[in-house]
Amino acid sequence: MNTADLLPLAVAVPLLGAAVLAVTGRRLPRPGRDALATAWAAADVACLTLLWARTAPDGRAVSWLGGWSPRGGHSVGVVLVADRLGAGLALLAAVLVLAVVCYAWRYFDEPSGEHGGVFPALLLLFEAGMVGFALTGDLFDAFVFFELMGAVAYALTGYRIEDERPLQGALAFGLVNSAAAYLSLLGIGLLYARTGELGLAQIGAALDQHAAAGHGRDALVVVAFVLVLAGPLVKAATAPFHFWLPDAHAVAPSPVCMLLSGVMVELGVYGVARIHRVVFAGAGGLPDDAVRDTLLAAGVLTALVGAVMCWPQRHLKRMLAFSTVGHIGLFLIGAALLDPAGLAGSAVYVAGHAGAKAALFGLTGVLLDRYGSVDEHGLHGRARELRLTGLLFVIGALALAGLPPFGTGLGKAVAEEAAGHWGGWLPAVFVLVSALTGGAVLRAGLRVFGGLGARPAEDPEAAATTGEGEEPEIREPGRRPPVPMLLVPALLLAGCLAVGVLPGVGRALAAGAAAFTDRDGYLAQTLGGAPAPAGAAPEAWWTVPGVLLGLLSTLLAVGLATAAVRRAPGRDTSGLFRVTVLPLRRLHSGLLGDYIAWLTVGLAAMLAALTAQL
Amino acid sequence: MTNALTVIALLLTAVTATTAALTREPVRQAVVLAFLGLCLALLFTVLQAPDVALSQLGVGSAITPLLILLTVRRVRRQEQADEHPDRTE
Amino acid sequence: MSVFPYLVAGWILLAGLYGLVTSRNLVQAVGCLAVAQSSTYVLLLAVGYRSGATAPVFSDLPTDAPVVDPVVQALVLTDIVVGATVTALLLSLVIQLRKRHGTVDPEELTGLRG
Amino acid sequence: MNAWLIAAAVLAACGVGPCLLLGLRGSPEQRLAGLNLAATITSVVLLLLAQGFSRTSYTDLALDLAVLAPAGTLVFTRFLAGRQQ
Amino acid sequence: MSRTARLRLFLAAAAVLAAALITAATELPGFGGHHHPYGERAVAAGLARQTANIISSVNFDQRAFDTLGEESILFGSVLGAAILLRLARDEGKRRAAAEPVLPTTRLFGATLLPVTLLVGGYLVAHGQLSPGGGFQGGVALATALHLAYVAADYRVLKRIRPLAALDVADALAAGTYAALGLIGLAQGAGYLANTLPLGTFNQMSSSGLVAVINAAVGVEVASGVVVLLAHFLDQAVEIVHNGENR
Amino acid sequence: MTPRHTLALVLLVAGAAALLLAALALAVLPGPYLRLHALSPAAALGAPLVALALAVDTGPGRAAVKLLVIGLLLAIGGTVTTMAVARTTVRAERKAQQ
Repeated sequence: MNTADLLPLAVAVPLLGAAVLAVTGRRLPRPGRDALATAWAAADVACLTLLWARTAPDGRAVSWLGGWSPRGGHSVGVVLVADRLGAGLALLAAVLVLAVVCYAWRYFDEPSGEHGGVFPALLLLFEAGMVGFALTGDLFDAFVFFELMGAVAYALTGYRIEDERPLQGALAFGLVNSAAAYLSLLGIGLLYARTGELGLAQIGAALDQHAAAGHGRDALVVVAFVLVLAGPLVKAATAPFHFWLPDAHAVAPSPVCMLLSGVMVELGVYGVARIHRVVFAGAGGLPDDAVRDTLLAAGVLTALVGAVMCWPQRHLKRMLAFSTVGHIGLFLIGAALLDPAGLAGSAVYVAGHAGAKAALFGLTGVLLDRYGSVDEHGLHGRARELRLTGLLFVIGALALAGLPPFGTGLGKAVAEEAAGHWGGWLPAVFVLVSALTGGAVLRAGLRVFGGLGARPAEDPEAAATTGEGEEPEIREPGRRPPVPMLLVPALLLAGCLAVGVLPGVGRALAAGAAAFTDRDGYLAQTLGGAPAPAGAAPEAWWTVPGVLLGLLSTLLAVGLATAAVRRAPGRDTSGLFRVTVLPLRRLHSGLLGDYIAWLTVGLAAMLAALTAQL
Repeated sequence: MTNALTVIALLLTAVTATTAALTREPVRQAVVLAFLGLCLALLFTVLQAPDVALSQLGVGSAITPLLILLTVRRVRRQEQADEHPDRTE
Repeated sequence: MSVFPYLVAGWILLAGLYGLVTSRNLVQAVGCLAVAQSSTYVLLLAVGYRSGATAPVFSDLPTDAPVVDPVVQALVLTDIVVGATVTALLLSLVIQLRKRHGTVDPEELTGLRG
Repeated sequence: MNAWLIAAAVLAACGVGPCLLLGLRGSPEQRLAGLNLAATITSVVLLLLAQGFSRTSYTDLALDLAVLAPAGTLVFTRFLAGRQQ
Repeated sequence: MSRTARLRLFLAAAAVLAAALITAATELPGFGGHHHPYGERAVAAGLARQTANIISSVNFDQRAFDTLGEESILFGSVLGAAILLRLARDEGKRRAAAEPVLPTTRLFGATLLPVTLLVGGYLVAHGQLSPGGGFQGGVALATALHLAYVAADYRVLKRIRPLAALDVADALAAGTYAALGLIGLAQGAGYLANTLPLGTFNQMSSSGLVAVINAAVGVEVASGVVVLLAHFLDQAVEIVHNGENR
Repeated sequence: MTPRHTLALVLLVAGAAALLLAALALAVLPGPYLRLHALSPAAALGAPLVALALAVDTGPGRAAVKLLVIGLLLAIGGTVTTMAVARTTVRAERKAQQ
């Protein structure tokens, strides 16, 4: 089989699988459905692994759909382009879907009969959306697959209809993300008006020609940039577009959370980086400095908001969701450096984070399964009996904090080093965010699984979401955790470790990052020219400062967690906490109107920032 | 003449869209949305996009209002059920 | 005339967003989202228009006649389908939310905060 | 520029306009009456546009609206009737 | 945030956005301009493939992958609505009540239903020739069935609506679309390549794969919309909370 | 200008006038009942007249038949839906008076 044919196949396989499951699902017994879904997810993993293996480390696989290969640099078709980062992210999505399907074998109280097979079918559609978004080289096609993963994700988030909170979270998710997607489409319309093209490479080339023809930089490009990136930035939960994320991720079924936090949000960052690089990084686009400053500011803000909001959470899934916000900020910082090293760091970080975060959500699912609660305070000490689960949870927390040699630690180290070149204070952000998010999760782990410290007192002032009274996701509470529910998180953590231990992974992603930032190569290879050799791949391996900073953030996390656990209950909160955290928490009001208002504010801020720097 | 038609259709669309966004009550908004569907279809035809106009007619004048009204009907029924737990409709 | 259609598209977008921000009823909010979306239709079709041309449907037209841009029309068709299906999904969420929460006023949805 | 297009423009401006006047305010029943007439007038405008642009294939639009508009109106009457019970 | 604070914040931001949009609009090529490189290529490509309706050519041939994604969104939304609007544990179904309609309305509905079906079928069948196509026709077909609800009542609609078959048809059509692409792949021409015989321009059988995909989309949209509306109708008419009286 | 075109124009003007009259009545006349009275004949008359005008202009053939069918559909559909709307209005008024 041709390498280029693997690209559309990777999207078509899950789509076909969804149709087959929807038709046969109601006629098959539960194990048959599970087997079918697993087989299909595995087939796509195989397809994408083959694609990854066959993509040259510094090159791309290009597939013009419908056979509309370009003539004279022009085509009327849609193109799929896979480089190592795109294919790698698609592969990550496929692997996580496979993990989730296996995790849900014994877990999910899936309605049978008329609706049998619908849940795995939706998962496969979700996979098709993510893979399509990661592989496409066409702006409108990206919008379509963006909406595909969005629409399916709204339905999956609101899956537990007997509880009000999933519905509310799904609605906020749906409204905010759809509004952002339409803003993106407006931006696509502006770009089409200027260039008359839809392919990323073609738009980029046409913008450059426009500039070469003597037209200066103008506001149109700025507005188009901001609008087009609105969709991916909202999907990536960049502050102040992040409000929907904790609402949705806290309440979605645990297997779905594994996908949402593990890879869907990261796809938003990927979309930002890809669209900026191919479309706007040329002479007709925006100056790198302006973009770097704007995105760095957004990344730092996101990281800090996520970390600060993560710490006081008591609802475990909401805590994990805010930690995702924090880490997304870090990924965005890495990508915003606009150099291969930062991107390589983010790529490794994303791979490691996916394993750790998905594992943590999976383990939280065990708690929900057994105790019908994910409340840190309510579960205090109750899960002592689940030793293995507790051990895995603590390992996951340490991985989140950036403990070497986990993949998260490696990614953090590489990104930190790259960021250090641009601003000496940026590594401090990485350490602080890792420590706060890892520390919060560790604190929860120590309390819930270890029963350490006294039971925390209630704080009447905090507008908190508790984790009590969750609808359990299965119908037999109190059973032993089924094997897949522990095996899958364990394997995911092992994967996180492997990313940091196997030198091949980092090297491949670093080469992929070099290819990713090679804009001329992308344009040439997509539009049918001869690609020039890409620049040298950055180093993506452990260094002494990286290990030390990783240990530092882990130590900080452990220190924070133990301090919090040891603290006497009922002691007054400090003044600093009152002036920083409480107002920030109040902003997370759960109100839809606020979210849309913040969306507009974010757009206005980006417009102002970019225009000022032009 | 085409320009005049375009301006008329655009104005109708703008006015209807603004009203639709400002209409607070869902049933009334559904009527305005159906209006918006008609105006958009008219605009699309003037802009020489008959295929799009056909879609908009189907979605705007039939499907969307039906969806909204069915939702409102369900919501209303729930309200009645909440007020009179022993009686519906 | 040369910018009027674009301005109308922008106006519709802002009107839709205003409706979303001030909405007191989730069904109405979903309707406002549909309004905001219609701005994309207007913009795209205005971009694809060419004065003096007609629709690129050649069943009753000589093949050398000037025609408007077919690509944007295909995009808007896709957009309309996407909009309708997303509306349906959001409305089904509203239905269930009303049952479980007892209100469709977004201002009273305070189950998730902090 | 021909009589058909002029008629279409006049009907769109002075026909649909007043319908909007009624359709965008007032009670649902009033709005519905406006919508109903607007649908008829729009169908006619679509027919006129087909003739004015000399595109016979555009008549499909009016045909589609002629069958869909009553369905749309009846949706509303069905709902309002249910509400009044 | 208080309601006024939120509104002020929004209005300030919206003013910036509005200024940006106005500036962008003045820099766009003027309305009605003649620079459409992609559009011109698309027209030439569509005519070369014997497709009279270039929009159908773009939708089902040149950018067929977009439409595959779009149909998957529809398919996913139908599945999603099925899952979201399923019977909750504390709900049951009751029989739909008869609803009053004017006799003229009933008669009119009975006449209009076949006419609408015909129009819908016509729009689907001529998708590659004249305005219309799978989506537009599919919506008309689905609306036709629901005339039974609006001109009579839900019980009549349930009798004439083969829901189980439509459910399967929806999934099958979605799968068929994805599978049709494999033909081109197997022939080495690329996914979704139009390798079928192209026929004669402006004939029903022209344009090769376009006509086939068009038909699949027609089936999917018609059945998908009916199934989607069925879930909403069940909610609006039949499903009651167990506490509610039947 | 051939007699056929003159006839088409006359029919067009008549049809358009009927529709405009209906729209005007809708906007100007007070009270829901009066409005509905004015509405139905004008709409039922206007649409078929315009369709007829177009058919006359097109000349005999399939296209003209299609135009006439559309005109007929509009006339019947307009009338029936107007009746349905009228009944809803009457009910709403009655309910409001109660």
